[in-house]
Amino acid sequence: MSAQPAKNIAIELREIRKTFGQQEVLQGINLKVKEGKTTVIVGGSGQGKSVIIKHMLGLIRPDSGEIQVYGQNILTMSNKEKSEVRMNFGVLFQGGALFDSLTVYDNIALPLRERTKLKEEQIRYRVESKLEMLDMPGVGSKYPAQLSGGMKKRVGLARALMLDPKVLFLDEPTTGLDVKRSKEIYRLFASIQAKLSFTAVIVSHDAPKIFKLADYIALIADGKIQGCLTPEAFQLSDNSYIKNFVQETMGDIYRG
Amino acid sequence: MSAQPAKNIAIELREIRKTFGQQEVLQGINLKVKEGKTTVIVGGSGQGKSVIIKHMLGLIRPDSGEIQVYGQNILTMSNKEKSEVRMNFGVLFQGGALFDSLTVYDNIALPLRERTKLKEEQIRYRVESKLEMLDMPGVGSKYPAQLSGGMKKRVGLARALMLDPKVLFLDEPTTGLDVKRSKEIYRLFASIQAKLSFTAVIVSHDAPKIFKLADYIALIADGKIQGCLTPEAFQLSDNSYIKNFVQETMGDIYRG
Amino acid sequence: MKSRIGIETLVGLFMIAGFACAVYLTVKLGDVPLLANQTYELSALFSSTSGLKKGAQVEISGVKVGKVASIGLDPVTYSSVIKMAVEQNVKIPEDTIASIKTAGIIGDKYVELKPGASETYLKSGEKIRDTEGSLDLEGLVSKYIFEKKE
Amino acid sequence: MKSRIGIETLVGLFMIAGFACAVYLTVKLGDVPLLANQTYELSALFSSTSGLKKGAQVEISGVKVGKVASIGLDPVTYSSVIKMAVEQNVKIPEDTIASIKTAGIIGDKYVELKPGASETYLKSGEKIRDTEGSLDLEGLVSKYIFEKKE
Amino acid sequence: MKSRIGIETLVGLFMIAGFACAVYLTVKLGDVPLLANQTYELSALFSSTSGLKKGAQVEISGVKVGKVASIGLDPVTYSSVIKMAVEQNVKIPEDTIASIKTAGIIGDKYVELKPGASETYLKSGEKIRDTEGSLDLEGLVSKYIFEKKE
Amino acid sequence: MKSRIGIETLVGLFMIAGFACAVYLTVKLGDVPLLANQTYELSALFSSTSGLKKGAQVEISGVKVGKVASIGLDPVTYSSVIKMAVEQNVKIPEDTIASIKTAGIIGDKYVELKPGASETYLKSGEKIRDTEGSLDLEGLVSKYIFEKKE
Amino acid sequence: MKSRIGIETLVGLFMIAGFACAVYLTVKLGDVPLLANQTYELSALFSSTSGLKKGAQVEISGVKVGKVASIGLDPVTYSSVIKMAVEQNVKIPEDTIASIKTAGIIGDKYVELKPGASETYLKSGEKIRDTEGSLDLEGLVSKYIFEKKE
Amino acid sequence: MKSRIGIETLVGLFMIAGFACAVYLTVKLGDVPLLANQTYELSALFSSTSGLKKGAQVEISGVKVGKVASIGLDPVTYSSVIKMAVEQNVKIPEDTIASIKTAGIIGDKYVELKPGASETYLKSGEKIRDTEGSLDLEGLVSKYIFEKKE
Amino acid sequence: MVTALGAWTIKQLNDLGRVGRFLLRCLFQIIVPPYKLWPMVQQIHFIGAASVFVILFTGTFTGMVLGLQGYYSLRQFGSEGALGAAVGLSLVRELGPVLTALMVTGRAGSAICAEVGIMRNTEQIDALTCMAINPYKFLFAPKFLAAIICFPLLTSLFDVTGIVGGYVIGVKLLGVNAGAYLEGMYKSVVWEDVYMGMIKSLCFAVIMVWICASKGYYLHLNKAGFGAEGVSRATTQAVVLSSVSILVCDYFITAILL
Amino acid sequence: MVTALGAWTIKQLNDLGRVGRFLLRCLFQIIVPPYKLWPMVQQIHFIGAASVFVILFTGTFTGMVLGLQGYYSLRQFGSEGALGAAVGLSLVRELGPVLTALMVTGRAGSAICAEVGIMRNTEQIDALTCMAINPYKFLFAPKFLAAIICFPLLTSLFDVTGIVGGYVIGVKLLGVNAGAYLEGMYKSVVWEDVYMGMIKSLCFAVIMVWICASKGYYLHLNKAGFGAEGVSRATTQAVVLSSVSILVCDYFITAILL
Ligand SMILES: Nc1ncnc2c1ncn2[C@@H]1O[C@H](COP(=O)(O)OP(=O)(O)OP(=O)(O)O)[C@@H](O)[C@H]1O
Ligand SMILES: Nc1ncnc2c1ncn2[C@@H]1O[C@H](COP(=O)(O)OP(=O)(O)OP(=O)(O)O)[C@@H](O)[C@H]1O
Ligand SMILES: [Mg+2]
Ligand SMILES: [Mg+2]
Repeated sequence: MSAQPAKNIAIELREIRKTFGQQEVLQGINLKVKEGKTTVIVGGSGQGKSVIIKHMLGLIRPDSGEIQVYGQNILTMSNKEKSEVRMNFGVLFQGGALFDSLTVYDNIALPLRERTKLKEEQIRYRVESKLEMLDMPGVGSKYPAQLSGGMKKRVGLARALMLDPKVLFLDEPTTGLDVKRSKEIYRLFASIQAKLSFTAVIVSHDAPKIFKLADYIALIADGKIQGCLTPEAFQLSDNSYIKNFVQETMGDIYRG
Repeated sequence: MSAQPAKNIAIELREIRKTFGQQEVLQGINLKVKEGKTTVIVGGSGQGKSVIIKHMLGLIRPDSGEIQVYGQNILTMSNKEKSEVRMNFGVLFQGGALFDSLTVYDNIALPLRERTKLKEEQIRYRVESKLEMLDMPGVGSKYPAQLSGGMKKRVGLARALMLDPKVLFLDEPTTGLDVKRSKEIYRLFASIQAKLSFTAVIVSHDAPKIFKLADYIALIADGKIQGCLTPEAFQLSDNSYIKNFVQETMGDIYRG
Repeated sequence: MKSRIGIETLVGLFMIAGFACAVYLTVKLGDVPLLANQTYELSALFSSTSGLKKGAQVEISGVKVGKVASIGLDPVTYSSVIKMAVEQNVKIPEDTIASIKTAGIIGDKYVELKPGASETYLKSGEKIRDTEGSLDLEGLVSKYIFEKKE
Repeated sequence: MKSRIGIETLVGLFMIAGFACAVYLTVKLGDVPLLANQTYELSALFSSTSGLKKGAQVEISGVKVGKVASIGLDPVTYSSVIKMAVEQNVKIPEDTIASIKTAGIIGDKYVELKPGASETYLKSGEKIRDTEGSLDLEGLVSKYIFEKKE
Repeated sequence: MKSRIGIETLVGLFMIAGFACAVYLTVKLGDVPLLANQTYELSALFSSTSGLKKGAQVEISGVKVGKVASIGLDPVTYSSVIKMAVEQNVKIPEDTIASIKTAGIIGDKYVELKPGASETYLKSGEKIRDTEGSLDLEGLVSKYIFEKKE
Repeated sequence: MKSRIGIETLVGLFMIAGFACAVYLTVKLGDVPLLANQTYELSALFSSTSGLKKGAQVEISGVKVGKVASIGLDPVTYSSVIKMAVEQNVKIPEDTIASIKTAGIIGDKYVELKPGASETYLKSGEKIRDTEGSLDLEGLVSKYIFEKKE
Repeated sequence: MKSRIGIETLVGLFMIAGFACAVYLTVKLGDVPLLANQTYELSALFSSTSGLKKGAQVEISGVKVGKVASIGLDPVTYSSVIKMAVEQNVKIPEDTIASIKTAGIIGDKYVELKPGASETYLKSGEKIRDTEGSLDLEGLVSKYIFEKKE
Repeated sequence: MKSRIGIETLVGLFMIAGFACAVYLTVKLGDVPLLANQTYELSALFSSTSGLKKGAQVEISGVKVGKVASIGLDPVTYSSVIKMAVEQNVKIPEDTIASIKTAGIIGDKYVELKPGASETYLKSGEKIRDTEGSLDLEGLVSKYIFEKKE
Repeated sequence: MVTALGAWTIKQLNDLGRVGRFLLRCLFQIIVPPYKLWPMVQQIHFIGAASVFVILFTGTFTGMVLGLQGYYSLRQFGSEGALGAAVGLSLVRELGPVLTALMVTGRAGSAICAEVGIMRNTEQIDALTCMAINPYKFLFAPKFLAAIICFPLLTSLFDVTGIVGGYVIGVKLLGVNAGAYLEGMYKSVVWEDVYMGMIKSLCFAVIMVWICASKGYYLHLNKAGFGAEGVSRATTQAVVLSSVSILVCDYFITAILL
Repeated sequence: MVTALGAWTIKQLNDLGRVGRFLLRCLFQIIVPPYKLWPMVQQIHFIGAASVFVILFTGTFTGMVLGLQGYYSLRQFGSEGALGAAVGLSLVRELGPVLTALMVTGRAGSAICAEVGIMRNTEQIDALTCMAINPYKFLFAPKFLAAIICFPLLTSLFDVTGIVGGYVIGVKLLGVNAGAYLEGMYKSVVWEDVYMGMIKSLCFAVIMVWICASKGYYLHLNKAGFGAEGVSRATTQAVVLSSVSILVCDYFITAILL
């Protein structure tokens, strides 16, 4: 729990608890996401990373605790206020969440069509430049079901970036991609971040590689954030969970 | 295309061609799987690895070419003969292919129930020992939908191993598992292989780690097997595809 | 998936077919006249219109020439007043006789007009003077039997 | 999934209430007059109302002026007592004759009122004195045939 | 879950109370005969009950007062024995005449009771002595025609 | 998911309920006698059984006592031979008269037995001697009218 | 796909041939009138065609020989004019009598032609002179009863 | 997905053939006798067969012995010619009378044969000479009433 | 025990209320601008145009069965002439709206439920929310509008093909008088019958979309199961519930309007 | 062009033949041992027992609607007494088997198709084949048997509840003579009607399982689409095709047996 007071705080979770059925997934999460920085959340499968992101988006109500987005409590907001806050968000869901009854083009154009009053040519230009940027020219007329897994991730990313959001949430952007493709995604992310300097929350399993991208790394284990540190500090941390994690992901395959 | 004549050949593909719609996926595959050895097939996503395995299993008919399993041509067999050949197979599908209307226990017990005349207690003993072995005691009563992805893989593995098959086909046994779990799977595989010395065909993306397990590695690219070599020979091969593959998977993240 | 134009064509065709059917149902089966003003109204006073329903046919020689537009009770004479909408192109002489008849034995009641020889024709809103109310079959039969007994 | 009482509960209650009302209306009142008080009640004693049903029409000259509200048995005279709800705007003279008739040959029974000439009108709750019960056609026919034989 | 016990308990109690009320209302006020004994049985011997069905109505002056509970054959006289369940509150004098009638021309058969003047009433299980069986219309007609011929 | 025993209970209940309904349909509606041997057979020769169908009722005084088992043509006399299955517990005297009747005006034909006074009863397989065929109403009517004309 | 062109072409040809045959058979041998002109038209004036509907049958001796094509009102005589489409191969003598009849008692009305002895046959468009309109049963019955009373 | 002609094609052809047969049987033959040749054909000339339909029953004493195979018009006498398919095992004497009757009052028409005493039996294709056409009830009634009036 | 009953009651009420609010919100979103035509046209294509084939088929066969059975029943009373009236009345009043609604529910209703359920399952609905797009307006308003437009049209198609089917069987095959069939039908079917049929089909349209869409939309609150199985079960439930509701509603409308 | 037509014809024939062979294989696997009871019991539970509620509901309401409409129609002829006969005949002959089959198709048929389709999609059928287990025996034989057992029972339930529904409306609410209702029904419904209803329900059982299972089984040969969408489309097609086939079959059985 980095104690630096500097920089503005974009999102803050305070003592969030959440139980699904019998299983207490979040047991008091405290996490501050700093503005303009990239925070990476890591942790074992099924530990609650995606659940944390959904809390930040206001899609799940916590059992207890407080969530503040730019200082406003998202839990007490009306639907309309929430809607306004979300105008600033760009989200890549773990499963892609593409609209499978729409073509790739319509998927990416959707936020523009529904939220802006741009003309159809302007939309076309913007969508096509995004597809170009993500190395997928000409797939606009395909349906999500006709894409490979990696292409789906990239379309989701394009949609998330469409309205130049102030806060970007990416849930496992590179899982299921081959090594070459995931490298490309990371490079793209770094370049856009440099240009727009948005706030980013990223969830990833791709542990050693993602460290290069992160400003802060948070490990979730046993329903708690075990630490939110800079990559360097993270690798040297004393916390036994973090120590284990670092060793597992960077160690050898066969112990014996 | 290793030219060693020694050892018996379990499965042989000769000039297999297969077209789906417009896309010619296999453009003349030649591959020999040696008895008692582990052959690993690697290659980019969507190159046709799973399709090769399905050809070996006789689930897909090639457009042209020949498939021999223990010297018999599987394409000209009657349904009954095919059924007999398959008695020796154990298969882990890429998607798991668990029967989601059956419990985990029934899933694993199914081959025993339908193919042997064992009593219910014997079946129970065998199934539970397998679950124990794969570190999943007590999940027998759950349904596949209630399992995490890794557990599904492991249940599929248990089912494949149930009847002590002579030939084992594993399609991406560790994809989607975290680093720790995939290590465990590899260790388990090595120990069973040592005990039963079956023939194995494994498809995997987990490129550097899987090399330790393999007797032969085959790279598929552009619809052809670019080489089927021992791990050492593979890493040193001159073939440009293989060279690229080795460099990509073992190289650095950021080139620039 | 079909193209946008294909879908629009299909939807258009569907809507046209559906509407055609709906219009058929409404006009043919539902007797809703889409073109108004082709009828004029006559009225008539009957001693009884028992069984006659609004919308019943008005016939001359068995040919339909209009229908019953309304049935009301004259509050003074307690007789039944009906208004008929008769087709414009059928002229009704003023000495026409209107009677309530039954179609077949168990059929519906209808109004039969027996045109007279007069050359003066009734105008819209005028009244037919000679009328015969519905036959009280039951009454007749019982009367017939009782009289016989005496 | 906690049971919280809020808007949704209210909406739920409202829906149940609405549905209950629909069911009640359908089952109980069938032909409920949404605006009450437009009828007044007359009663009449018949020797027989065989075939008459609650809700049957009350007609004058074939025009509907009300309906049968209830049918009961007089425990002393064993005759049938019916109550009719007659429309407010129809005045029934006190010397009116009520008879049970059949619509057509196989139709429903209804009550026909034949208003007399009296200028005194019946008030709500009063009784029509002159009545004719339903015709026993079967009886008549058999009587007719037997008498012939003699 | 949480301390909403108050509300939930209240709602639960309310439901139980409501349910109890509904049952009470249904049984007491509605015509639901959870408690039997509201009818008593009379029997009658007919020469013919052709066309009469179990469950047919028993009427006095056209008002339903019970129904036919069973129809059987007297093994000795070969006449038809019917048992009627008559409503408790209707008293049937001992000189009542029971006859089998037809509702309308093609309707169902029913039993009509014509109460006599006697002040002695039939008790449950007793027999109505004066009866008239169903009319054999066909027979009558053929007889009528044949006799004419002679 | 329910447990094995739960499923079996449900399936069992379902099968029982379904079978009960099927049996009801078959026995009550389909008239299939599940318990045989309760009837004995009588035959009769009619001049005409026009309109009578296999399975038609056999009645005494309007009470069903059996049904028509078969209808055939006597190849020599060209008269109609019917076999009736009569209930065991109903004894038919040998001087019984069998006639074909119509239920109501438009109803089905049935066989009516009018038992005589004889104390000798018919045994299974025996023949009823006195019979009356179906009435040819049409013929009668036309005859009636023609004779009148003369 | 592949060089199976042989078989596929054959099957295609076969299908086309079969389809052609089917169409030929349907048109030529079936009664599908793709080619009209198989009927000719006769007209007739009736005093009343009450109950007759467009499309009703035209029969000779009970055999269908055509149908009613249209029913209209003669604006001068107020009589009903019907046009009949009669089958080409049935010749109608000029002294034929056309009458409106009822099938059975409650059946539909139809036109019956009673051919005369003339050897001159009516040509398309000609008129049948002798006609009998529909019978007014109700009128007859009431007349019958009234006359009796006198 | 290549078009291969194999077992599946055969099975497909077989299914289509089966379906076509089912349709053909249903539409064309309806009541097809699966075993032919059990009937022989008789013909008869009637003055009127109004109401008789193809397939109507042919009865002796009310027992079905065949059916009407075809109804046609004799182009010269304008009388109706019917062909009957009579069961092989029923012999029809040559002096048999054929008449068109109505089942009940509103039922279907059928052909009744009244066998004579002759020992010469009709052979297939022969003609029944004595016939009585359908009764024109309506005509009779109107005649009856008119004659009365005179 | 009492508490449990109370909790259960409140839960049921909440479920019902949620679904009720769902309908209100959808209807509200139909009314407020902006109106978009294209999504509605697509839905009309899906619900209406794509159902035409089934409707024509079922209509024809229903009419044929009605004709066949009606003929044999009416023959007993000697009034084959009333066949047109019988076929016309049963189709227009009862079978037309009900069978159309049932068929479309089976075809389009299940697809709507599955589609919305899959959208819920694959977080597409969450994605919509996060993009600040109103799902009621975006997803459901066009469906409601399309259903309201399509059902009466499909019902009309069904009625007409049914009448034709009955005509083919009755008049062409069984020899009923053509005039009696058509004129009898025209005479006995009155505007009230057509009107009742239309009212019914409108109600059924709302019921169908309402139940199918809300079952899909509230998939995550349903304990039916997860993933594909959950969707398939919700779909089954939705189809069953819609069909039952359609029949219940049919009964009440018939009882009230008759 | 001619070639294309030929190819198309052969393809259609093949599709049909494949489906025909599917049925033959399933029926063959029903006959050959070993017989296993438990899978069949499970399927009876799924197809039959789980459908009881819908059937009771639809049955009751169908009966009520029939009672209501029959009453108003029959009253015109003054023969309310024939209500029982009318309700009984329509239910036993026509509506019972058909509506039961349609409801069960909507409920269980769609689920069968989706289940088999998902098994095909997630390679579960391939897995079965690779384990040398006959899918016809393992998957389909129990379904066929269960359907053949369940349909007549469900139809009986439907008929009986429908009759009760008609009784409640006709006798209790509208005052039809109870004796006339029941006795009239007993008299006019004969064994042939019950028999015809049962024959129908057996045919419908086979049709339903056949079409729904084969649509799922041959999902991969169908160009309907991939993944969830393919399954949902195949399900829709299966339900539509079954419903239509049921109606067609109903027509032919009625025409042949009447
Ligand atoms: N809607 C829900 N209902 C019940 N349990 C849930 C729900 N959502 C999440 N869970 C449970 O919460 C836990 C955390 O889920 P979450 O998706 O956050 O894991 P994760 O850390 O994102 O894992 P992964 O790396 O696989 O994405 C899991 O055990 C899951 O079973
Ligand atoms: N049934 C099918 N129909 C059409 N195309 C198919 C089919 N099966 C596979 N393909 C195509 O064949 C190609 C090879 O697929 P395959 O599943 O063998 O890839 P893979 O090498 O196993 O990839 P991955 O690493 O993602 O498993 C893909 O492009 C896929 O689109
Ligand atoms: Mg996650
Ligand atoms: Mg693969």
